[in-house]
Amino acid sequence: MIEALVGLLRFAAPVAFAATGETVGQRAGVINIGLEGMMLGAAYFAMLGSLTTGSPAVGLLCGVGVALTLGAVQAYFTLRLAVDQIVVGTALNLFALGLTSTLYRARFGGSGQLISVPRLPQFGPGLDAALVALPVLVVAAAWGLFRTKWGLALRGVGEYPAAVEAAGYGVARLRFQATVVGSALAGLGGGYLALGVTGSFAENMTAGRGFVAIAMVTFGRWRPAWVLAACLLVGWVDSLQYELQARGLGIPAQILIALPYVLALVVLVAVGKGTAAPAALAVPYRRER
Amino acid sequence: MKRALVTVAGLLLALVLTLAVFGVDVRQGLSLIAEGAFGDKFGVARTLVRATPLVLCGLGMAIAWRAGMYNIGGEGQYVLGGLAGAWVAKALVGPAPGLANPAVLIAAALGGALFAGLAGWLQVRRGVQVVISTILLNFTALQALSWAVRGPLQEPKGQLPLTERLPDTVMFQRFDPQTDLHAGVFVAVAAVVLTALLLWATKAGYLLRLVGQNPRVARANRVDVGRAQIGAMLVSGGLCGLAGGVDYLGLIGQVGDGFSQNWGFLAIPVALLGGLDPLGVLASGLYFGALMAGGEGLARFNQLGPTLVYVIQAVAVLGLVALNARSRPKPVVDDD
Amino acid sequence: MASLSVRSVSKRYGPVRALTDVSLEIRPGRVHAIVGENGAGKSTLVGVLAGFVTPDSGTVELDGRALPLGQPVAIREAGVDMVHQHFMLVPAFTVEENLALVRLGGLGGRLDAPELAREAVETAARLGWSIDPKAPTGGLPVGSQQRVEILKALAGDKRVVIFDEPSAVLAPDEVEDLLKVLRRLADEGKAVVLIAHKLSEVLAVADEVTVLRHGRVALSTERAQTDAEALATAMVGDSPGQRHAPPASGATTLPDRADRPSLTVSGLCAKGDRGNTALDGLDFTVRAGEVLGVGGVDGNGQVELAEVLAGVRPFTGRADWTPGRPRVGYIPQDRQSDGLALSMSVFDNALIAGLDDPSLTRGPFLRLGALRAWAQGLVDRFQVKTPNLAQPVGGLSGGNQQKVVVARTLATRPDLLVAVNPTRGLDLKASAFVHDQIAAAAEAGAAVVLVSTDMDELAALAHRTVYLSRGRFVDRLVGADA
Amino acid sequence: TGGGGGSTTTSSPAAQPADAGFKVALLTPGPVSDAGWSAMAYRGLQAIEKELGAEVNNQQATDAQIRDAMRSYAQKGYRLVIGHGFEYNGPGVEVAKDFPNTVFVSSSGAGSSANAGAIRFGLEEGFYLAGMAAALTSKTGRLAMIGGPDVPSIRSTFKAFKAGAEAAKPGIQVSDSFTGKNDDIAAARQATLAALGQGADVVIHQANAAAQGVFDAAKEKGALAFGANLDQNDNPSGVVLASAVIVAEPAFVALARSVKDGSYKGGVQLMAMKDGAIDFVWNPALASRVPPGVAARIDQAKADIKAGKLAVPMDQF
Ligand SMILES: Nc1ncnc2c1ncn2[C@@H]1O[C@H](COP(=O)(O)OP(=O)(O)OP(=O)(O)O)[C@@H](O)[C@H]1O
Ligand SMILES: Nc1ncnc2c1ncn2[C@@H]1O[C@H](COP(=O)(O)OP(=O)(O)OP(=O)(O)O)[C@@H](O)[C@H]1O
Ligand SMILES: [Mg+2]
Ligand SMILES: [Mg+2]
Repeated sequence: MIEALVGLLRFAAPVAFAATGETVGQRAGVINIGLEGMMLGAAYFAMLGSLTTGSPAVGLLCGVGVALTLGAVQAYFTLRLAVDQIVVGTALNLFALGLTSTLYRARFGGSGQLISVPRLPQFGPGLDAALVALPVLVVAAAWGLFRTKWGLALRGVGEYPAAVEAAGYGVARLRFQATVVGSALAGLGGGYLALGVTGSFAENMTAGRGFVAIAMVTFGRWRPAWVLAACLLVGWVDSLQYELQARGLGIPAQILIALPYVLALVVLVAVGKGTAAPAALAVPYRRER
Repeated sequence: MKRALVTVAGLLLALVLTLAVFGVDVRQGLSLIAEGAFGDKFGVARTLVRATPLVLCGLGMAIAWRAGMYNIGGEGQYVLGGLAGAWVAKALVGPAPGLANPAVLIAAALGGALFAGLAGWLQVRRGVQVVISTILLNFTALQALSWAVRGPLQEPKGQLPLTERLPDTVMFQRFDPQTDLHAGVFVAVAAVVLTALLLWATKAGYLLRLVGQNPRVARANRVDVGRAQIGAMLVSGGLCGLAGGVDYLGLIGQVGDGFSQNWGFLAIPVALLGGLDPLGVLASGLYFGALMAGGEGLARFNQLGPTLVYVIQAVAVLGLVALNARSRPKPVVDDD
Repeated sequence: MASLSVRSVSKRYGPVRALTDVSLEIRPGRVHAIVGENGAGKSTLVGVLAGFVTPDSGTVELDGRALPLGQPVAIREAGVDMVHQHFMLVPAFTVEENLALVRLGGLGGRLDAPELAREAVETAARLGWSIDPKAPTGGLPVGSQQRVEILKALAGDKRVVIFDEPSAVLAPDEVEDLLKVLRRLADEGKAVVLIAHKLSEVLAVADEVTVLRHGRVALSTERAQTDAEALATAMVGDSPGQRHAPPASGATTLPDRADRPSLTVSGLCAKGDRGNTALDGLDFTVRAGEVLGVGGVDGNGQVELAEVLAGVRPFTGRADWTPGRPRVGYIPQDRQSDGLALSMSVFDNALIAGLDDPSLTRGPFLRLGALRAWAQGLVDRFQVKTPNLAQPVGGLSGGNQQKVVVARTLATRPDLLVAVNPTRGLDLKASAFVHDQIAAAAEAGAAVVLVSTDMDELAALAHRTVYLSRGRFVDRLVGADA
Repeated sequence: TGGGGGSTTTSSPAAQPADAGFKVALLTPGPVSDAGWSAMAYRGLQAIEKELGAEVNNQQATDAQIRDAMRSYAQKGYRLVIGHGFEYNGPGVEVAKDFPNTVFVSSSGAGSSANAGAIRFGLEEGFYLAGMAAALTSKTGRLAMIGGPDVPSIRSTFKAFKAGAEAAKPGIQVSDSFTGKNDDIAAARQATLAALGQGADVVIHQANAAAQGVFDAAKEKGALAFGANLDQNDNPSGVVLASAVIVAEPAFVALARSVKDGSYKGGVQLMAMKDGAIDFVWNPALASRVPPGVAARIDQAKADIKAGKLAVPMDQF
């Protein structure tokens, strides 16, 4: 039972990490459509790091580092140049997909071998350090957003950046910090996919998890704990559909595979209009001179 | 004029830089890309054929984004267009083959339109942001396609996960049997003209732009903002669906799992690069089409995976938005 | 000793000289008013003082020490703060959170909003304001929001407090209260800078007055040594023809002609944006040619009433135009958010009024040539100062932006004209222009509903005035001495 | 080339339609880095290069790209274009009409002409043996099959696996699950865990690049697994009991040779165990996990298949 729960947690963890970071980002008005690319880039370099050093911990750090680098690019474009966030995110996704696939093919393409690298060491009922860190990070995100001065300013930036600027805190700096948190957690999510869940890599292995993470933030109404719950729910439905497939109920696999996405959509429709969305989400901030 | 020159120079620079960074002999790389894109009739045809869905979907994105609707569901809408087209074709090819071609196009546009309209409706009436719903709808559409080509739309022998191939008589005319270039490119050109007219010379297009720039002004002038937004999504999805229908009728006459080659996603950078303007979309669609075609040439005769093309595209988009950072139109997001 | 010395400050925006060689002294314990026409450079000047605008040249000294120009935070810490014309409040935050935001003193550490806001809440009590610290700010009436904004500016020990057009959004009794607060702050030894368009307010509270014209100081004087006439002259210059006679005060009552078309409203109810009851059973009639003034303290249903009449807000009850259906023109209260798409061109912003004109459209199509000629006609007729029709409207000054709204609204020759604070933030000349246009529209046969918090405006234009309080009509404005 | 693995596959763009050298191209549905279906074909292509001195080239091409890629290669003087999958058959036959000097061969498919045809790899035979071995090894009497995309070639091998299991142990339960994707390792892992959670203790996959997820899940649950397409016995998970393998090299080389010497005739050619194109390879390291007598039974069945005495079911597609 406990192991099943841990298994579910592990399966949902990559999305949950990324969604937690995205929650912080969106609270600051930053929507990171490039999450998928950050996760994928992190997954590749985490795998590479673990492979070359033999240390999954170092691998995970490599993953986070790469995601942070992509986050810096994102920040430069969205904050310095005030380019639309969705534009930059779309380009980053393309970039990461092209980069990782090209590098992977160059390095491993001809081998015909599946990649298998050291995974994060497990203890107890299949736990590992990152998995234990997940709830801690979720609590930290909630605490940081709602119980610290930084969080107040950050949320202000997501609602009405001019007010925070007038209060004396740089909008760009706060959004940059949110981008850093968001991309570090995206990196953790991608890295964990490679080193916590699979111990392996394949081209495009994130398979849309970054996009799902973005949807989960809305699903969880921009509150870290609820977002985590949303990730677990959708993860549970996703693993449930494999149970149903294995039971051989005769339902076409495609319909079952679509189940978690349809569920998320239905829930969003049911929750309906809410004022929870940060008012300045995805709105570039240009300081008046 | 000056901006056009800077743009062209920037695009070239993005290409050269990416090739150099990945250790490709730049001269050879460029000549491979140029040859793949324009070297001979095959290259030209390849470029135009790739540009066709990019332009159509790109126009769709431009319409939606102009109205402030961040439609990123072009992929799903393209797929649904193909599916709807295949469904109509299945019904019509036997009894009324003469009608099949236009009927497929209409069905494809309707399929895409309804799918995007759903996302628009969800935002307007239920407050679910289009950005989010179209992400989820993309996944759903791909699975729907996957199911349909194994179920109701599968070829009659029931062996392959594909629809039955359309007879040549139903498909678009091809200009040269050796190339894929088909009459569907005219659909794309017509769509450019019509969307330009829509945006700049009709009441509906004006309202759509106004709603995208400041929905509150529109509301204060008794414009039904929700209707304009849903309308924009319908047109947007219709264009993406139409792209699916055109590819279906023009290229392989079959729909299968891999029906969309990411056209719906690539259309976003196309639209942005084109400044959300139909003529700009035409130009950027041709550029991307050439890049895809040239990239295939590069991938085929150089050691690089076709995936490098994605890097080039991303660098080009980032480079260009950086150049345009100051003059780009900024949609105002509705805040209630 | 001078508290704040402005020395030869200049600022250009491209070809526009917003400020040219401006010097003045702002002294502690005194209210220093800055007046001038739209575009005269007032906002730019105080922007420089508060650090939001970096001047091209010149210095500002606070007690002999140079202010770090262009650095709002450092300037605030030095003791200069500003109440913005457009509120700098996060609507989704509670009052307490908004107050805490400016008192964080750095971003490290735990947030204790009630503690951080305590001083401000005490200040509020001292000023006799009752404000619920836990209320969401966005839900408060405008006057209360401004109080929050003022409380923000008073955080810590401020030496200089700047108010940019604070009265524009307030009802008369609120203005009165505000002026008392300004006086009180000055009496506490602060230097108070006030930008206002209403000379009556300026003369009521200021100790010193500086007039800006075309970015230069046209006059700087003690209050005692000037009057409205002199200030108005300094603002617009001496050139004949530029001065406007104040609008004929107290429009004549209209004979009640039953045969004229009229709007008859009965049992009108409507909900506000937050689902509150905004209008609670209104009955009235407006006839063609009549200007019905609607007064009252902001937030008592005026905007909702205007929106219902303009056809953009659902309602229950009856509102009938006889005979037939009226052509409605609507001048919304906030031109920047509801009136104009700032990044679109003057042409595009005018266009919305031309859509229903059969001579300017052909079926679903626009007749672009005809429309351009028509829009140019509007720009000429209403004297909108714009380089061309393609100019983004956000680049015009506030007065010219409002002219675009008024022009396109009146261009449709509406049967029913609904206007909300149509001269807010406009200078005398522009205000008079807008008033003339509204009066002319009524004369030409429009029924006008004029919602305004400005008693003078109502007195000047309205044939009769009704007052709203909590969504119902009351006899006269509570607490107003109009 | 998409393989990018080294300098082995470079070719100059200076295309001479004339027979400057013998040139062979490979089109794959996935990246040749997939450690499965496409990787296996890539090995075959490399063998052609090595043994025939051919100039080789490959590209990932799907759906709308297929015809264009085929024509491009033909135009550049390529004599043989192999499309690795059933979906290349129709386009190959069609394009072949315009390029009589080039041969278009697909892996699977039914259409053919003088210069177009198909090689049908009978991987079902390997899967059949795997099914037998799995059934005889299983302690719980439940087996699982994990597929990536739900395509006929994969379904057909799954049917053969099930048939082999039934033959060895009638009434055995075999489940199948599809993740819909070739690249989602985590999904393959979760699908495997779900199947194993319902009692299965032996699993076979058709998950290509995502197969590591299947093996890891098996390892985690103490189950055994079978490799597919390539010999995956040495997978570090240490759970691969045996692999059902396609040996593309001889088949591809033979094909290329027949094209080179002009003897290619078209038609659909079955390449199966008896041709040495399919094999079932035990993992010696796990020999102890195989119950006694099983190896012998499998050897017997293998011999029967080669001798044509045992017909393994194969779908036509
Ligand atoms: N950010 C800017 N960029 C360019 N020009 C500007 C900018 N801000 C102000 N201006 C111009 O500078 C001049 C002074 O503007 P300012 O806002 O200071 O006037 P103002 O006195 O506050 O007018 P109003 O009474 O309308 O508020 C105007 O001509 C205005 O158009
Ligand atoms: N020429 C210009 N170019 C760019 N921005 C400008 C220009 N002129 C004014 N602005 C900006 O446009 C806005 C409105 O200008 P302005 O200060 O004249 O309006 P306002 O009268 O103060 O507004 P309100 O309607 O609230 O009274 C300001 O933010 C100003 O900085
Ligand atoms: Mg101003
Ligand atoms: Mg003003």
